[in-house]
Amino acid sequence: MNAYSYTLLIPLIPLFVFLLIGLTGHKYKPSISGLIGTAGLLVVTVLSYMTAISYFWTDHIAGTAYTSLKVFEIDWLHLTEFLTINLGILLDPISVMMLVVISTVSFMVHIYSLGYMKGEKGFARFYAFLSLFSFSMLGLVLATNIFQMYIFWELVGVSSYLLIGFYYTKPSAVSASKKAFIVTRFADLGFLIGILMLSFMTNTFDFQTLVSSDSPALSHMGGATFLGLSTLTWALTLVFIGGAGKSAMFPLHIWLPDAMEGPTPVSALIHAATMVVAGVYLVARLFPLYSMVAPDALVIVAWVGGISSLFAAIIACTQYDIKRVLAYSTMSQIGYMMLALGVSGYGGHDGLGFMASNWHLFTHAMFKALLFLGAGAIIHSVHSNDMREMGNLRKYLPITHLTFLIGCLTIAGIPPLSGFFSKDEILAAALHANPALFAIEYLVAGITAFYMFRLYFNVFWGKSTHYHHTPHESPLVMTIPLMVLAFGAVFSGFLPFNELVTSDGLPFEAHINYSVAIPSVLIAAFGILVAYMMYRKESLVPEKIATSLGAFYRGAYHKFYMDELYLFVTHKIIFRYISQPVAWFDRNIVDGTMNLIGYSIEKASYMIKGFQSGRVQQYGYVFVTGAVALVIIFVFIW
Amino acid sequence: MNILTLFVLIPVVTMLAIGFSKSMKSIRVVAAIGMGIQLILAAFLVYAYLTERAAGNTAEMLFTYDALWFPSLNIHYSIGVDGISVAMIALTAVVVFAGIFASWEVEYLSKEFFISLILLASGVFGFFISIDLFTMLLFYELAVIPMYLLIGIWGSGPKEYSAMKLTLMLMGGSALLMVGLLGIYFYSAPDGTPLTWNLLEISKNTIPIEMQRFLFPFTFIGFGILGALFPFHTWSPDGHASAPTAVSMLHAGVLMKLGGYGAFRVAIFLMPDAAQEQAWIFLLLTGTSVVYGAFGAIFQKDLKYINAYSSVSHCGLVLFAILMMNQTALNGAVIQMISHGLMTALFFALIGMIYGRTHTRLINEMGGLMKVMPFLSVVYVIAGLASLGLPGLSGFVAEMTIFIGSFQHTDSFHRMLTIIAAASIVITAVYILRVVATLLYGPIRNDHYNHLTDARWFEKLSTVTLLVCIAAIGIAPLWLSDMINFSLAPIVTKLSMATSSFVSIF
Amino acid sequence: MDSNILFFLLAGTILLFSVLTVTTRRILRAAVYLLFVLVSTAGLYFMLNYNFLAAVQLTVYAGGIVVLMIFSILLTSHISEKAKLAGMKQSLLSALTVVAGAILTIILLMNHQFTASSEPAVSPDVQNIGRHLVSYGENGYALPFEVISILLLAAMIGSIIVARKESLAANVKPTDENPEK
Amino acid sequence: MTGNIPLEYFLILSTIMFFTGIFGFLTRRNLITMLMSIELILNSVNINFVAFNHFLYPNNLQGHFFTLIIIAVAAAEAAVAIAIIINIYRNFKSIEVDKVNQMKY
Repeated sequence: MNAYSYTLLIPLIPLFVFLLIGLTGHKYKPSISGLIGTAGLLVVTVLSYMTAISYFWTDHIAGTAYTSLKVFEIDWLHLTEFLTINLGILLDPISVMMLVVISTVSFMVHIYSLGYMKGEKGFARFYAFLSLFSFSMLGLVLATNIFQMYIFWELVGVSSYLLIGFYYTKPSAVSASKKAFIVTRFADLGFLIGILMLSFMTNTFDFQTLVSSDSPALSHMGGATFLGLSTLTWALTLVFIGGAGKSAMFPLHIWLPDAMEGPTPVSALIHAATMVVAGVYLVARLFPLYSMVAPDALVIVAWVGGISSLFAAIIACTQYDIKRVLAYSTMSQIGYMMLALGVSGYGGHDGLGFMASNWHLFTHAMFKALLFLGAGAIIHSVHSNDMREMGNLRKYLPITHLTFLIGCLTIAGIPPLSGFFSKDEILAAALHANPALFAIEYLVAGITAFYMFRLYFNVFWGKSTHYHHTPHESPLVMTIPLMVLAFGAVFSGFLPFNELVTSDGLPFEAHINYSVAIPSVLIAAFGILVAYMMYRKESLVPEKIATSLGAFYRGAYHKFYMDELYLFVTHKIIFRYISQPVAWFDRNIVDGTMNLIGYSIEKASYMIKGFQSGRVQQYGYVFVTGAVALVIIFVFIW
Repeated sequence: MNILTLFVLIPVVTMLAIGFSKSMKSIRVVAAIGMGIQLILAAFLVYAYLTERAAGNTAEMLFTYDALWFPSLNIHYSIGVDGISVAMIALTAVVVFAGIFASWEVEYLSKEFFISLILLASGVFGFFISIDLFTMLLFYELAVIPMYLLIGIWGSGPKEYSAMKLTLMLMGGSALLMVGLLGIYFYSAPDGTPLTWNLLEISKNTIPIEMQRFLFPFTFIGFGILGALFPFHTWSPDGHASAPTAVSMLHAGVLMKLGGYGAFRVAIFLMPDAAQEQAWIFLLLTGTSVVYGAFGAIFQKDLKYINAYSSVSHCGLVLFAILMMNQTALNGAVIQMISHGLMTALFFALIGMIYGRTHTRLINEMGGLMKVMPFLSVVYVIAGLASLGLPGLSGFVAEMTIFIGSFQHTDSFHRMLTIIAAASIVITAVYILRVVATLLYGPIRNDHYNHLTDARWFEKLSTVTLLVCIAAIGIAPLWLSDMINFSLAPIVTKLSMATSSFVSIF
Repeated sequence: MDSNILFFLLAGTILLFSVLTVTTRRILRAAVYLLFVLVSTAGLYFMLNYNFLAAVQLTVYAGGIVVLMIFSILLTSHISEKAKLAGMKQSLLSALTVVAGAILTIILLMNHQFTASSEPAVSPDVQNIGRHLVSYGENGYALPFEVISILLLAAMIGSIIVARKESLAANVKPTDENPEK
Repeated sequence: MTGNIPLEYFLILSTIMFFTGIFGFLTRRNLITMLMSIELILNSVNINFVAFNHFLYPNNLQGHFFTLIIIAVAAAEAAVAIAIIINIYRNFKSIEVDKVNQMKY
């Protein structure tokens, strides 16, 4: 045992809470379940902060590199001579950072849900699932090896499935949950095959071994190639596909907007702040390996990230469902993080992208959770998701309005809010590596500001709408988390990430790159201005612009028909042209053959049955003829 | 008395006791007590086995006993267990126990029903403890025959057709098997020494390669038919659909495992050279089974058909892993047998319970059951998650062991096949979630369902027993996998000595 | 010379009446034709100097079996009744088979060289027959003799029971109808 | 007394008789005439035995005794067969073979 052995409690407490509420939750009042869950998460949060403080500051000797510590490990399953699945806890800068993110957001969501979910049927179930999710997510980030990560990866997927389908009587929620699970499962298949290939080549699952400077993977660099890429590149690309699925990267993003069918706190926790960034975390976790042995895979990462962020940002401008806008925004922001990882190098200032990505992950978790919880508060008071049915809400919801505005400003990258810093570093890293990607991201920064303020103006300003009953500010349990997260969104930009979370563990000199920062602030301001003119002043009429854009607008409004494409593939191709023929083939050809055998035997026996007529003379005739024939055969012919 | 003989004796005593019981109540109580003792005995066997191993006993088979019962053919009642059989016995005991409670309310000819059911179980137990090939085959037949009656009399739908089909196809398998086993018998010992049926002794001798080439397909397909090898799997959907609940449970849960166990214990173990040579053919077939079964399941509308096709897929994976012939894959195969046995038994139990309430098995006629029968629905969801390989439940352990083991194969053809087989996890997710979504979620489609009740105590007992085992394996697989591994080591050594004349396609 | 004529006479009778036996449509006549065949066969035995056998043939076959048959014919059918013959197809096919079989057998036996034993002949007189029949040494037939006796006994009892069965049941019936009486 | 009649003549005679009997057995519908055909067959066999005994093995009486025993068996067979026929007649009111086909199942 060592100084960090208490970290074992961090995942175990939520697990215990899950089992406790899951098995006994129906025995007592729902609110008690909520309190148990929240209390559990409080402990987890405290422990996480303790871990972070001691890891980053108190136990750290200044000037040395942050090392990764394997705090705890047990054997879970012996596979081969070399391969063993272990369960353990690994502490290093990114995992400790993720601990803070997850526990903070999760705790806030737990508190928030006490108000938001109050009186809902299945309140206890909700908290059980939340605890299950927290357990899985914490286990994921603390994983010591890639297989443990896969285990928790799947668990996270299931928690997400269960929470999206929380309103199980609502068909749309059910199909959304199904879709989310299957799409991510498809991506996980890539992850699994990637793991298989990696473990086959390196004979290890262990992260520390894999990413060390004498990684066993290095000896395979010159190995066999397939379609022009080395096997290692393929393996790591497949692993990235797993990450892309979880992080809703193009073209595996289609589940994320639908996942908004889940309760809003869930969207805030899982589909904004934590689970969807697991893909980023995965790539970050294996980042040394990527940059050492498969830089080609990183190029793919960067482009996928870039395309996703642009794609999502465009769609976000056309959506009316406020949660969907936020969902596309999430996808877009994760695209930023992926891109930053993709353009990053390893070590020192080259690792700027890596640092920026993690920083953005952190700040994004804060402001996006804030925005989602804010949206939740709005929905809670208006009972609608559609921004066309809202307006002028700033009068009714002052706290929500204020915090939401902070969120919008942060995501738009207005200094000195945290989003500005992290986004700036990403843009700097992109400019350094690939100007084309930089151009995309620069554009996206502007679009982001536009669609966020489109949302903001539509909801909080504009026409005064008639509501069925007057919207009212949410209770304190809901507004306090908003304020806490707003605090985080404002100030997390001042954390010295360049000293804490770097690619090689060593601090490096980072500063605001004014040649990037000033234009990016300008384009953000431009985006806000456009939104202001269109939706506040209405000097530009949105409909006119929409019609002038024509097909492009319609395409974006219909999410570029990605859902339809998937539906086509799944329903038409897989169902109609694979599954149905397989079922038909089985019933008619395979089973038909078997039945044919039975049928022909039956028919044949009906034919033979005539011989067994019971007529003695016929028997006699056959007997005599047979005897004569046999004699002829044996005597004359043989 | 040998502890293993008890496994055959207790069912016999139970059957006698049932025979003397008067009322339906006492019949099922007797059956439950008998199988409860069996379950306890199985638990004790696991414990005794582990203690023995811990004490350093490294014999290949433990608790052996041998008695000659047919001298002119040298047939022995020869029994013994290793880690694999112990695991299978434990599985059988659990499934049978759960099966008794799942058929708690069989009213029609209940005495005969329970007697047949337990007769079937005793055949299965006998099969797993036998070392003598002939005795093994004898118990195998003993397990298959009652199936005909159980489906033909207590089944539903086109039960006569299904019972006939199932029995005939399995008997066809037995015929192939008989040829294979007789062939093995006649080459079981070097010239001049008496022939033997004993597995361990045969394994010390090498069957000539020409004979292996000839006998291996017979033996493997013979067992493979029972293990739902494509394209001999079609008895499974019809048979399962028509069978009563407990029979489906036992059949899919245990009887199909006889196929996998036999294919591995007899076909691969005794004829490794031919296995190496011909593996690629059967790998293609089983690989097809895996994907094909899963695709087939997507399109089905009847719950039992869905599950039957899913069994085809999962059992295909068992045979697939067996053919990979390395320790990890074999280990995975055994775990998959156990895991699938528990899962599918649970599924069939649940389907039976749901059917007993709604009187339909068509998923699009049902919906929203979560609201009216939360217990059954939650268990169904968990079983579904186990089936699609959720970590923490047994399916994940089994599948991952198989995939990793198979992928360790040095040949790239095998690795490609592994990737294809791994793709089944996605397809599995599709059909499982489709069922869960249609059946359990959503609004209630039929007003009558509002009055349905949730599980009764015996149903809860049945499902929880299985569920606990599934979770136990899923959470702590190490003891099971180590127990199996230990017993696999000598087998793998023998396999690795086999001359591999397989020529890679790539 | 005359024995040759006798043989052909007897053979001709046998063949003619055999064919008539199986072809005539009147059952009673068939029985009579059969009688002729059997008697002619006895003549053959006489010709071969097997007098005892010929006597047995006459008493048992001609005297016993044929009479039995005539009785049963009288019991089961009218004298005037004409038996139905088999269909054309059946007759033709049977005739074909039978003719083929006969030709085949004749060809075979004509091609076969029979070798006679050269040991001294035993006279088939009644004294010899009697001694052989009840002795149990070499050439003794005591065991077959006993076996056949038991068989005859069994056949006798059997036929009585088979033939009586119905009447027994018929006797039971009236008591079933009126149990009170 | 037999003069110079060769063995083959007897055999040919018995062959023809035998097949005539078979023909009768195959074509007659009436059970009693079928029985007669059987008697013909047996008789032809008897002739064979006797002829073989006389021409080939005059040193002992095996053929002779065989014939005797066959005659006894034939008597027994006829008795039983007629008993059965009578019984059948009682049950079916007919002794046509075609009508007596209910026993095959």
